[in-house]
Amino acid sequence: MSLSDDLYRETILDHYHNPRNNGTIDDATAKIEGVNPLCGDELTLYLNVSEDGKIQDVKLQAHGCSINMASGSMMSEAVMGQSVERAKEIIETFKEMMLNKEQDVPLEDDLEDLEALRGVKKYPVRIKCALLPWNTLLDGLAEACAAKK
Amino acid sequence: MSLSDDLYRETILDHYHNPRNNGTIDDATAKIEGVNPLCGDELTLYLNVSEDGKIQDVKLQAHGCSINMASGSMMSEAVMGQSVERAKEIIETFKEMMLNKEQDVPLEDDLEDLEALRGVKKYPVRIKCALLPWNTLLDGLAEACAAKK
Amino acid sequence: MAQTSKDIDSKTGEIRADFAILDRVIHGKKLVYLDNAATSQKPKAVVDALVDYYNNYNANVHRGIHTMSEEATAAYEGVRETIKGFINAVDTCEVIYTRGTTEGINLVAQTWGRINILPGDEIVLSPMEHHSNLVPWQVLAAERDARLVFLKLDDQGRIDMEHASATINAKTKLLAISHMSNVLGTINPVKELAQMAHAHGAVVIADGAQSVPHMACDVQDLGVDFFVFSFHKMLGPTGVGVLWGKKQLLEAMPPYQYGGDMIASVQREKSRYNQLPWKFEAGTPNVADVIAAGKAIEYLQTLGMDWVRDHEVELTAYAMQKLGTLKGIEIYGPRDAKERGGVISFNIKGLHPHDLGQILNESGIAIRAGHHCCQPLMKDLGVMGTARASFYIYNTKAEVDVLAAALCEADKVLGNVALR
Amino acid sequence: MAQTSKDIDSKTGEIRADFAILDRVIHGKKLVYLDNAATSQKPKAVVDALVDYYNNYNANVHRGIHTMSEEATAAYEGVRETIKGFINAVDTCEVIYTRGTTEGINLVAQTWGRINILPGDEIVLSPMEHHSNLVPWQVLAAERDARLVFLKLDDQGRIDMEHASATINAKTKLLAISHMSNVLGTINPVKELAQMAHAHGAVVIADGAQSVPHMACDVQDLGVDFFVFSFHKMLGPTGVGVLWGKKQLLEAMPPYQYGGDMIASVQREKSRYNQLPWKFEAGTPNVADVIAAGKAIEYLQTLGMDWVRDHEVELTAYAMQKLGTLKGIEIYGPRDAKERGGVISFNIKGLHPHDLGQILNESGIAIRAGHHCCQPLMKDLGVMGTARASFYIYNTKAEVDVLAAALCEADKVLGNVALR
Ligand SMILES: Cc1ncc(COP(=O)(O)O)c(C=O)c1O
Ligand SMILES: Cc1ncc(COP(=O)(O)O)c(C=O)c1O
Repeated sequence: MSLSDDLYRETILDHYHNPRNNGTIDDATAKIEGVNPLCGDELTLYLNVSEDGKIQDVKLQAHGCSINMASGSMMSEAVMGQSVERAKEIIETFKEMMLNKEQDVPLEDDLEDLEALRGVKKYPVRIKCALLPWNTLLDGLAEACAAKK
Repeated sequence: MSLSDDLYRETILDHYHNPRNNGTIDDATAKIEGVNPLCGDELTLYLNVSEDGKIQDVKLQAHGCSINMASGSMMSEAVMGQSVERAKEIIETFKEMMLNKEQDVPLEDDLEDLEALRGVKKYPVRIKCALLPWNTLLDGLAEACAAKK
Repeated sequence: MAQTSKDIDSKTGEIRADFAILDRVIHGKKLVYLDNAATSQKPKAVVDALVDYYNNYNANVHRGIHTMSEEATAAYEGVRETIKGFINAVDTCEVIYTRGTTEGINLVAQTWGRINILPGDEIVLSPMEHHSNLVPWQVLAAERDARLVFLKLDDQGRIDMEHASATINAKTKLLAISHMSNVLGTINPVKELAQMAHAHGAVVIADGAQSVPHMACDVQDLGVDFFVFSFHKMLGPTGVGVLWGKKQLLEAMPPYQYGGDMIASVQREKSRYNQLPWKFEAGTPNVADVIAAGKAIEYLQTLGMDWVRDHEVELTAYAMQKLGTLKGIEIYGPRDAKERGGVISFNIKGLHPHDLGQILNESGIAIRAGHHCCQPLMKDLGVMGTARASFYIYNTKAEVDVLAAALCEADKVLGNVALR
Repeated sequence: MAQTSKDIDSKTGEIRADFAILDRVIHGKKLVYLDNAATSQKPKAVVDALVDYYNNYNANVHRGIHTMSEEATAAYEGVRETIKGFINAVDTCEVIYTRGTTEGINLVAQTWGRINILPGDEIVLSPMEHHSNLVPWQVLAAERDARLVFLKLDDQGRIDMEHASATINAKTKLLAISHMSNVLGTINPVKELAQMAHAHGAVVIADGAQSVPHMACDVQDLGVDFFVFSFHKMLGPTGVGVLWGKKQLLEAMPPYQYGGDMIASVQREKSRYNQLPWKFEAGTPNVADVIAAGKAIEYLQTLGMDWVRDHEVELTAYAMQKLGTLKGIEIYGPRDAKERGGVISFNIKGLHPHDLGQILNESGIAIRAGHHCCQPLMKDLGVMGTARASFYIYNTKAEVDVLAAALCEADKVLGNVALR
């Protein structure tokens, strides 16, 4: 396996060069900043969560490496329109895929697109880059739910 | 050369077991404490210096190793009755003998007794033990002279 | 758990082969190293780990993306796991690397202490504390207008527990206590004392500098809040040690030093700090020595801390008996080897410890002489200093015999009469 | 002093033979180590010194009377002489051993700083300071109600001296300035700045972490009051560094850490402290690493710091020229290699430094990517981070060629267009 097979696959480069859901939301239910203290990558995540707990919109403004940007872009696609509960499951699954040292955690069919990021697991330093958007989303969901109450 | 030739010569052991000028002076011109911070050796030195700058009496109360005790005892004999000026010269000579790394510093004839301590120079850790009384005396002379003014 | 003396001696033989320095010759005599309480010798595995690191994967840690930096980081952080297991910590984030015991105690005094010690508070100490577990508290007490209060020892250098239970009270804010004395050898009942302190809401720091190298230590069982030790006394390199603390306490403490690696983000005017354990590890750490320290623990784990302890109890009992027969000797601390570590402090009437140390050195024997960084205890014992022989895994009964013989010789050299 | 490139290359060949790690193979490629500003590699002499110490004379220092303790003490204290000569200190007692640059700065901030910085005082810094020479002053300023004031840089990352002479004024109590930037490579005019500061009675601390390894540094000529550096960046082991300070200032400062070795005498309630330099060295020091650090200096002295500097100027000029031809590249800092150290920070349009670092690693090239512990500077430069290649005595022009070729490759891997 080469670096291009693991890390810099075409799907990742596509998301890196053309990040989906890039931008801001004016009246966001939640707006959260994420930082990777070691490399300085930054990310602002905007969320619109409806009364009945659906992610109606998610936007990202990210300054990071290819893995970080692609991960955020793919994440936005994966959770768009999902319920908060389902989004949390997806986050959980993704983190498991990245962090489980014992075994390869399979992805459900509807999360297939995230498969492209599996290769990151082999590069411990980069796992943090891939996780930053997801951890930020987790914070964002908590804030959005708190705001609703 | 063996340890007994260098450090534990008969003269030294004699001064160690029977320290000269051991005791206190009630109305001392100066009373000075000396400590060796690394080994904890302690010493109190009493001085009587006359108006015209003669060391009329010197007494020591010491708790230390053989080198420390013997050095103090020999010192007291060497400076007893001497002028402050001459005492300072003797201190200087003795310190030179102990500390000069380049050459062997000879002793004047009247200081011959101190020859027994020359072997200490070979044992860097013990040099401090030998010097403690002499450095304390130096402080004592300064104090005595200040007191006179 | 009990071995015959034969077992122990054959194992010790194997161990000695791992320590190149033990072949050293001093004044024509084979080195007998009995200064282990000051610092231990290092096995081949530890020295090799340093060489391996510097020759194969030396790199700065944490911030690097290249292979060697990843390897160095993994090894450096991996040792936290090893330490966690060795002292039974709850979480690796509780394991803070320091320069040694002294730095660990200063860190706690200057962060936790400055915030938590208030005017009128009492800090309870034992009279046998090493200067490292005394002077930082003196300075803190003076700064915060608090008071130092001392426990009492019995005639065998053991803490008077009745007096302790009266002394540790509602005013006590901190108990700072050595787990094992580097002079008396006393193993203090830290667990019981910690219970007393906790009953009054006080915090407990135990100085494990002498215990961790020589016996199994379990921070959860001991029930302390902070625990500190140095690797150089336990087969590891100089310059590295551990502060273990309860997560909750560590989290509430401000950082100790500021700079690279301990920050989350920095702006010109202010900064946010990193999470545990890195919050307390500013600057490029002592990577090589931490990695080698991990090998030291593994070496001890292979022997088993029970074996280490058994070996030393046996050696200590033998030495106390053997030295005890010398005329004019006074040995300090508990008489029962089971109540103490392998540290024997003594004085011989008429022989100053310095002279003893010097003369033993002439026979290749390395002991320590002086106050052992415990001046107040020396004062309590009414001595200027003591001679101290201290054992470790590679010492043998034969070496104890060499020591005893050399002590008789010393008496002769110094023209003393005590041993005649 | 000027050598031909041939001379330099043949000498570099000899030097490389002393560094076993340079034979390492990464992903099938020979290691090209260009992360020297983070930490340098270590020559055989340094690693051997560690092995020699642990296998032949490992012992605790200062308080021992036995042969090995005397030997260890002599070697440990002897390195102070070596350092004194290397930086032209006035007295060995001004040479304080620390864990590294970060600890040195924290020591000054927490002892000198806490006493001397008063409400309303100004601490002047450059905008290129490493977090280690920024965050301690932020914390001190907050504690003492003082203010941080920043110098200005021109478009080549050099300090604007006109602005400096207005900014350093009667309110200035401290100037804290790096001698050489670990990002821009800029060599700051410390001597001139120190004169400005002293004219207003301020004290000057210079961060020599990047300068001392790479050029002759003379503390008396620089005219600073405190100077700090780390041995791991200059062929020495991890875990040891130096704080040099003017005797008079050091003497007036309270101790930093308290414990063994830094005391003159201890009683239960109070203590007297030892003289310089030991007043600042509490606890068992990092003996082995200090001794090995001495060998690192000797290695540099044998090469001659002028040779080191010439070698790096030549390499840097070559690299700046070579990399400068890549499309879309931006190189930060002074354009003239004579005004800078061998540190080249750069960005390539469309390529994130992390990705660059990762891809270069695939070719065996170790560079660093990120903020280099200079987040405020990154903000000033308007970037999230940079890629950074940094050179030392063993690097060659051939390695620069490998770097340049790999950068073009990276561009391809990442589907970028900048270099096409
Ligand atoms: C300019 C500068 N200052 C300070 C430091 C901190 O040095 P250390 O991490 O060795 O304490 C470094 C290196 O990391 C540096 O490059
Ligand atoms: C009981 C005790 N506490 C503390 C220390 C200090 O340890 P270090 O000098 O490694 O900081 C020592 C050893 O010197 C010790 O024996």
